[in-house]
Amino acid sequence: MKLVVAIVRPEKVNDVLEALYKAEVRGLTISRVQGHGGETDEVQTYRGTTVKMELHEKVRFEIGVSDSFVAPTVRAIMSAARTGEVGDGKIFVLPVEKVYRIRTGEEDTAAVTPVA
Amino acid sequence: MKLVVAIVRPEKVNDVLEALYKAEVRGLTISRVQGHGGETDEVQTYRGTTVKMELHEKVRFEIGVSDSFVAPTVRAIMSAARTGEVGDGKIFVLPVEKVYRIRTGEEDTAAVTPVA
Amino acid sequence: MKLVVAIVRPEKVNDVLEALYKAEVRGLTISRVQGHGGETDEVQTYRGTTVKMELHEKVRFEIGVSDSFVAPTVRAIMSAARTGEVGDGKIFVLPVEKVYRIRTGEEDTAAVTPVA
Amino acid sequence: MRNLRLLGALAVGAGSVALAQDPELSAADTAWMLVATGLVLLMTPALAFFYGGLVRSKSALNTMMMSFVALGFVGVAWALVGYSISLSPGGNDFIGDLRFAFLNGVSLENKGAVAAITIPHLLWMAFQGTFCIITAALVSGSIVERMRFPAYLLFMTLWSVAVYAPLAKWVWGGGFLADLGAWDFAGGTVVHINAGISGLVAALVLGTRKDFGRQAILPHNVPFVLLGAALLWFGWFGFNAGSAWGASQSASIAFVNTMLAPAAALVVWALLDLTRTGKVTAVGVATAIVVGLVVITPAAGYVSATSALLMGAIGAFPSYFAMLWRARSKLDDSLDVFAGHGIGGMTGAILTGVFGQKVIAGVEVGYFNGLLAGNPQQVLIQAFAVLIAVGYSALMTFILLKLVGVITPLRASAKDEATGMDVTQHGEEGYTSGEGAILVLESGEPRGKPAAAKS
Amino acid sequence: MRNLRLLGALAVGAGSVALAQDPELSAADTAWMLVATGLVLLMTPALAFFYGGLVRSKSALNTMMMSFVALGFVGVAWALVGYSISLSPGGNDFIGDLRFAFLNGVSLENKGAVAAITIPHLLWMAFQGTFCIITAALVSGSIVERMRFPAYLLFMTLWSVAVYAPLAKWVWGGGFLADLGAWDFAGGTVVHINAGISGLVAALVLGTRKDFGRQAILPHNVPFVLLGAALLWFGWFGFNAGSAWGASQSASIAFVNTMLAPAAALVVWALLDLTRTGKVTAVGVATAIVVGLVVITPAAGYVSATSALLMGAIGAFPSYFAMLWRARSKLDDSLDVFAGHGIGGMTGAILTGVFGQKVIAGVEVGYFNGLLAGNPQQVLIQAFAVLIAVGYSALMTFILLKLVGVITPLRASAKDEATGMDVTQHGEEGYTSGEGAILVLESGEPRGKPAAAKS
Amino acid sequence: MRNLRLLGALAVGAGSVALAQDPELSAADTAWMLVATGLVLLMTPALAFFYGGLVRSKSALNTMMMSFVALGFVGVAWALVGYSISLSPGGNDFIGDLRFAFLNGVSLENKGAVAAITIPHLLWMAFQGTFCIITAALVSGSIVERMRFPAYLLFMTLWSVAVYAPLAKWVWGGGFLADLGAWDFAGGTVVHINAGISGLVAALVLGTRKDFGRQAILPHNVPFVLLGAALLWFGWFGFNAGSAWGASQSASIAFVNTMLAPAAALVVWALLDLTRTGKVTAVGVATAIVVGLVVITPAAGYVSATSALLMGAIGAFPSYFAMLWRARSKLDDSLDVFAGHGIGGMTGAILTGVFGQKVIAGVEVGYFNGLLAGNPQQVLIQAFAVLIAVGYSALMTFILLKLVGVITPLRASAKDEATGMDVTQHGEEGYTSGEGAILVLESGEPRGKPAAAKS
Ligand SMILES: Nc1ncnc2c1ncn2[C@@H]1O[C@H](COP(=O)(O)OP(=O)(O)O)[C@@H](O)[C@H]1O
Ligand SMILES: Nc1ncnc2c1ncn2[C@@H]1O[C@H](COP(=O)(O)OP(=O)(O)O)[C@@H](O)[C@H]1O
Ligand SMILES: Nc1ncnc2c1ncn2[C@@H]1O[C@H](COP(=O)(O)OP(=O)(O)O)[C@@H](O)[C@H]1O
Repeated sequence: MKLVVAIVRPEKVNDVLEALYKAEVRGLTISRVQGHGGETDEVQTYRGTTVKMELHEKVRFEIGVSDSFVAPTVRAIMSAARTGEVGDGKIFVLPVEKVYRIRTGEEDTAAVTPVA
Repeated sequence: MKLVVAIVRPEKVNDVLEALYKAEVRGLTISRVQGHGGETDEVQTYRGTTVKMELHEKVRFEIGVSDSFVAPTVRAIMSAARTGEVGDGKIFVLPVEKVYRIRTGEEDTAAVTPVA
Repeated sequence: MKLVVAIVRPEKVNDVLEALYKAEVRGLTISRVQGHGGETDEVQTYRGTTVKMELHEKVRFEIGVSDSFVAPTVRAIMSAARTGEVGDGKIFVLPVEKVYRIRTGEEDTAAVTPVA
Repeated sequence: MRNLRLLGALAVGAGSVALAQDPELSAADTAWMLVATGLVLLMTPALAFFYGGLVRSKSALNTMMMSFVALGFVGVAWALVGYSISLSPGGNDFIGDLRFAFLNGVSLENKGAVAAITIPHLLWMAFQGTFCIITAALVSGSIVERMRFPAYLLFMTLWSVAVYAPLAKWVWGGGFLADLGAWDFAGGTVVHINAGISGLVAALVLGTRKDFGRQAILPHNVPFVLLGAALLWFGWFGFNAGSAWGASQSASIAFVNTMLAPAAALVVWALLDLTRTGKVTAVGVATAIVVGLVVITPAAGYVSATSALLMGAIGAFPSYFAMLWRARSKLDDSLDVFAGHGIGGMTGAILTGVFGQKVIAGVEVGYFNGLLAGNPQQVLIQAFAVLIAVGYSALMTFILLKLVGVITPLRASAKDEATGMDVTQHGEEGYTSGEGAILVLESGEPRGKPAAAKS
Repeated sequence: MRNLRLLGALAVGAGSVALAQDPELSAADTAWMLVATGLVLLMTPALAFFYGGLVRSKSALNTMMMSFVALGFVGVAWALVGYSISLSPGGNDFIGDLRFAFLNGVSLENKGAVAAITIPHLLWMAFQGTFCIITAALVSGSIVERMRFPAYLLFMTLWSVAVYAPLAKWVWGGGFLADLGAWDFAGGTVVHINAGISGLVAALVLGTRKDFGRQAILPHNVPFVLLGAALLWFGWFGFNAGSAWGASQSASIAFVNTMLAPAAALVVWALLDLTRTGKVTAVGVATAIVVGLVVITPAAGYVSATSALLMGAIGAFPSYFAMLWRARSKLDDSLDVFAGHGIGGMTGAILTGVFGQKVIAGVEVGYFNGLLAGNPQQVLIQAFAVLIAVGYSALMTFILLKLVGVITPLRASAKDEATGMDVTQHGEEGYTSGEGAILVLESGEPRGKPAAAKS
Repeated sequence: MRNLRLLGALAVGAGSVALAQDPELSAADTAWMLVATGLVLLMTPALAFFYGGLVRSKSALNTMMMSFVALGFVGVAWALVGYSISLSPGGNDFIGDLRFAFLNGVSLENKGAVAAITIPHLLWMAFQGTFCIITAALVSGSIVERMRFPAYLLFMTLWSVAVYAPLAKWVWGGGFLADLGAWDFAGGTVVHINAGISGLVAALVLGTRKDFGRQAILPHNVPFVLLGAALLWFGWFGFNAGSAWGASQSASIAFVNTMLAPAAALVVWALLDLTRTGKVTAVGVATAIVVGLVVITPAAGYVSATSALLMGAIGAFPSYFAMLWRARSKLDDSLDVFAGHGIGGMTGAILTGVFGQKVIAGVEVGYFNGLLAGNPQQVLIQAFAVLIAVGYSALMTFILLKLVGVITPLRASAKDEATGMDVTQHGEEGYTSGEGAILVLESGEPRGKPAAAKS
């Protein structure tokens, strides 16, 4: 079992969701985050105060998958989220020791396979 | 050391907090997330635009625990968060290499044990 | 590769960002979370309803770094985020199996090194 | 003893439409009443924000909608039948006849109304209609976050005709409470006690929210609560000073009292907060403003400015402690309609009997003397009117809810309640990020999703 | 046949500034018109919230700013030249002359205006100006989230002079449509059809947002939409009842109609929603209020209260279904300015010809009889005026946009659009957490960052 | 040379309560002043939103409360003593006597006031009271996010009596500045310079927020800032046009000027923004509206509409650049009360002396001629009044703050400031999710938590 954590642009979320859907990845969790990377800082002004926004809006995907699904998941995200410009984000693959489905108590691969 | 990551229904948060409290788990971090799993999609309409909300509000728990606490933690979450209906969420147990308490610099188990 | 996850006080975020900058850590992702630890609960009152806020606002850093960067990263956070009072937060270091840069497809260390 | 504000009209012969001594149409009075009517109408959206800010974000729209729809459903019902039932000069001491149904015969002259007015009758009808709308909306605060919306729509509309209209007749339409000499300048009994009691009964009939008393339910947007309170205050100038039906000295004293009573209530409430917990709360201040307004409403044109300060200050206490008690009780009158409007309305109605005076600030603009001016009996009359209102409002609300419950279920399912009323009752969310919503096309097939992958 | 509301003035001799039979200055009328002008001015910020709540949070400020800047740019343009072009008694049947340019000769007496008024001419100028401001702001709803702000500024200002002002002349300034006998009480043609058509054309010229039809674009703050609708309604009392230019019976009927028509539209819209999807939506209710207001606008002082109820109810249908259709179409008239104001305005203009009556509620406050009062021809005249407005508005908007496009690009880049218009056009965000923003000091060097580490 | 607006009253004999030539009570004037008073009262909540949107979300309620409580504490203080001190016809050239304390003798007739009025004296008292309330609230913008709330309550209440009331006496109550011939139509000196200087001093006494200049502090809700600006503008029509105390030609010119000056300021500010950074900011537009309003306030009824356009345009510059400078300085006048109201007020006061004219738009509604009308001396008189106001306001604010500081600490602890003023001063949060809040029951034991696990 692995946990795939991906940081992507907010405007790419729908594309990524669609790509994951096609890749038959059904379970995922997302959250709004802010990131800093190589993006050019954007300048804002409030009355006389000028500020550099170092952080950019991003969306974080967290997807628990069985080992065989890691590659397709990464591939789906990679192609759907890419614009080629700085700021496209990162994907991290983390090892997972155990997964449980709260509803049934099922474990590991069974826990992430959708029931028909 | 392990990091227990759990995705639960927002309306179950208070129950889970209480269960964790009883299980003597004192430190935790939560955040609001949105998830997609086997839940039936809900339909919304804005003027003529009909949309399917694929993502449902969830709350994510992140709990660093020493190895012996993993089982009680998982059990507490599992029982408090379960409704038996699709959408109850998942629990992931991740390996952790190192934990630090920022305030003192204490490490690992010492870092997650509350000071009396 | 490691993923450093740190929970810090919101009012320390700018200090931490600065410290990380000095430590030459360029990529990171943050999100707003709520935490419970040893902090004293704060009491709020809405009309007759008195509530104890068990959760405190925190900010979560998530930083993917190559192994050699773990120590400086932890050190930077530790010193910038510390106030010495209960509630300063925790740092978790998680193992990472793989990192990808979405923009280029680069992997691992190459994926987290900023391009000049 | 008759309600003097109607005397000019009624003396000629109750029920007679053409009145010889009708005063002249006044452009100045019309100017003020145009504004006042607009101001009262604004109170209903203001209430939507006051209430909407106090609930959880997953029910914000549902709560706001409970007020907004009153603008439509109750407004139309008022024009079609409500006005005639409440304020036609005909009928008997308990209910008006239908002569003005569908606004038939409601003229642009200042003639034909049950009261002697100096503005077009039609405008007066509209002004009175805004009162009915806000009263119906007030009730909703007791039953937020759990009532099925279609059931609410039906209940609210029927309530405006069956509960509000007769009560308005009794007090303002030359009905039996007016005959008795009960005084209610701008709606302590008709509006606030009525809404407070109906809310209480509705909360009991509907039952508590499933989370109530089990977990903390916090206001999702306190600035909205403050916005609502501010706009309510602003609109209330139309409500109270507009109830003089002209730009008169009576309107002026009502206006000044409407400014001073909430100010005094705010001060007292803040000091109570400070004494009790060391902290002045924003929700408390917003509540104090509304309570001060409620208390002065029945008295606005009948008491002096100093009395208004006193009434605001005194009136803060019962509601303050009622709210403390309610929060610890098992009563889920969710937004304290009873403690705010019911208790506040009763306090105001009684104090009107205490502080009322004929001569105010050197001018005879009042209509009666109260206890302090040597007429202790007035307090009893006021109390009697309160009792009648409480009884009628409670009974009828109960009957109506049972009736509606027979037609369609009142409560949302526990699951819908947990998910949130906005999504389940309205198919919308108050605040969306937009992420993760898939556009559904005409064909029913979500755009941007391959049909293949779907099957 | 002439526009009777101007007859008093024009009969003496169109273009003559000094008019013998000018009525007297009235303090009561002035009181009402001071308020009414303030109310109409408030509609533009109200619109900012109505529109701003409907867009995504990354474009909330941009959308609101499109309305707010009209208060400045269009307001100033009106005072400098717009007023004179629209409403100077001179010029010809198609355009006014420049006698009032820079407010020269616009007096505090009630003299010199194109119409017979009882309030200071200068105040009347201001009242008319608020109409021009809101109309320009209305157009922006069609083109949110994609137009470069400097281009918008230029377009909006030119539009107010080149499109609004002549149309106002034709209908209200004694121009050829007034001569023809077309009636528009408060701006069905001049304001709503005009804005709706211009919006439609602008949406077509600008093209769709890049996400349009590809992903769901949801309102980020529905409570703001409700707030906007409520304040629009409140302000609209000034708009419609203020269009009687005094605290008269005409103002009273206009006021009452402005209260009842949206109420009826709300009821119908809610029932349509309920029938179609089982859920009454909040965005729907807010929209219904606006549509009801649009429909009654041209008729406000010309029809009875019962007709207003009917017009509101009938008027809900075309706009409701137009919006259903639009959402499925390829037309990105983003906030449905065409379906709401264009279609609603046309419905209202035609129905004005149907329901218009001279004697309303027993008083001769109307100016003409419509179809139901035995004058079917009026419907044709109304329809003709609609056609003229549609044609002129469409053509000129197209020309202006092309012209502005030559001077400066109209569309923001796809990247800016994706990032959000607030940040890219205004250098601000609507809602910030404040985290992660580095203060930039005078020296250009961010404070709190070591210069060394920077290089 | 006396303040002519008071002449009718004072000529008879300053201090005499019964005045032979009192004009008649006017219903039309009353109608307008009822509305105007309500409008000015609305400005204080409007300010709460303007200010509240500009701070961080953790201090939103605290900032809003600083305005809201003025409605109570200052309102009551005004009725009890403030009015009498400022505007009793008795006393001397520096301070009124206590004849009107507790509203004693303030009648519903239009008699007894220091000025010749045509509305009930009591209503005039209320109108003047709303000015005192908003002025006190304005000061709070300088010291947001760091002052202990109880200390603020005390300071604000004392300030309204000890700083505002005497200054009002000098300028409007027939005091020595009025004698000198200084003109201030609606409060440039009494309200804006006063608030601006007091804010400046308070910011210096309190010291900077601990994060100030170290990290960026951004507005948490810019739409609230826009909402506040819009409602301020709307209310300001009551403020300025209401300062004519009737529905007169004077009110009309004041109204029109109040519409045009901010429009011109908005245009200039937007163009300055555009030139300097290429982006028109929303916070800038909101600020421009307020600055334009501030600048025209002292001149509203004294200058022509074209002068108002010029004053708005010119007035934008000093405040614009003062804000740029302030943000880079070490002065934490957090919401720029000095740059906006202080500098704007001074600009307005001086320009009043430049543009003032007796005959405006053909009617003699003005009271004096300024520099451009051939009376250069007026500029000096205006400047002198400014100096007096600056001196008095600065000195007294300093003394009061030191005094309050002796009674109770002024500053919140650094820790409380870091946590946020909402939670630490009010025990509330502006926006809550409700998650993680444990209900505390009467017993003090949180419900839903086993007592065992607690120990
Ligand atoms: N080392 C990292 N750890 C965690 N998140 C990162 C890291 N590097 C980048 N990110 C996230 O990815 C986003 C884009 O990163 P950036 O480095 O600008 O992109 P690119 O890979 O195109 O150079 C950042 O805003 C941040 O959210
Ligand atoms: N594979 C996964 N990875 C990450 N989060 C998941 C995954 N599967 C489900 N979730 C989260 O759990 C929630 C409930 O999942 P779902 O599959 O519907 O529940 P159930 O386990 O009851 O079938 C989802 O909304 C999502 O937030
Ligand atoms: N075991 C844990 N797992 C996850 N987050 C934790 C854990 N313990 C503490 N935290 C986070 O750290 C924050 C501060 O923790 P706390 O224990 O109060 O601090 P300290 O380390 O100073 O005693 C908490 O609010 C919570 O967000």
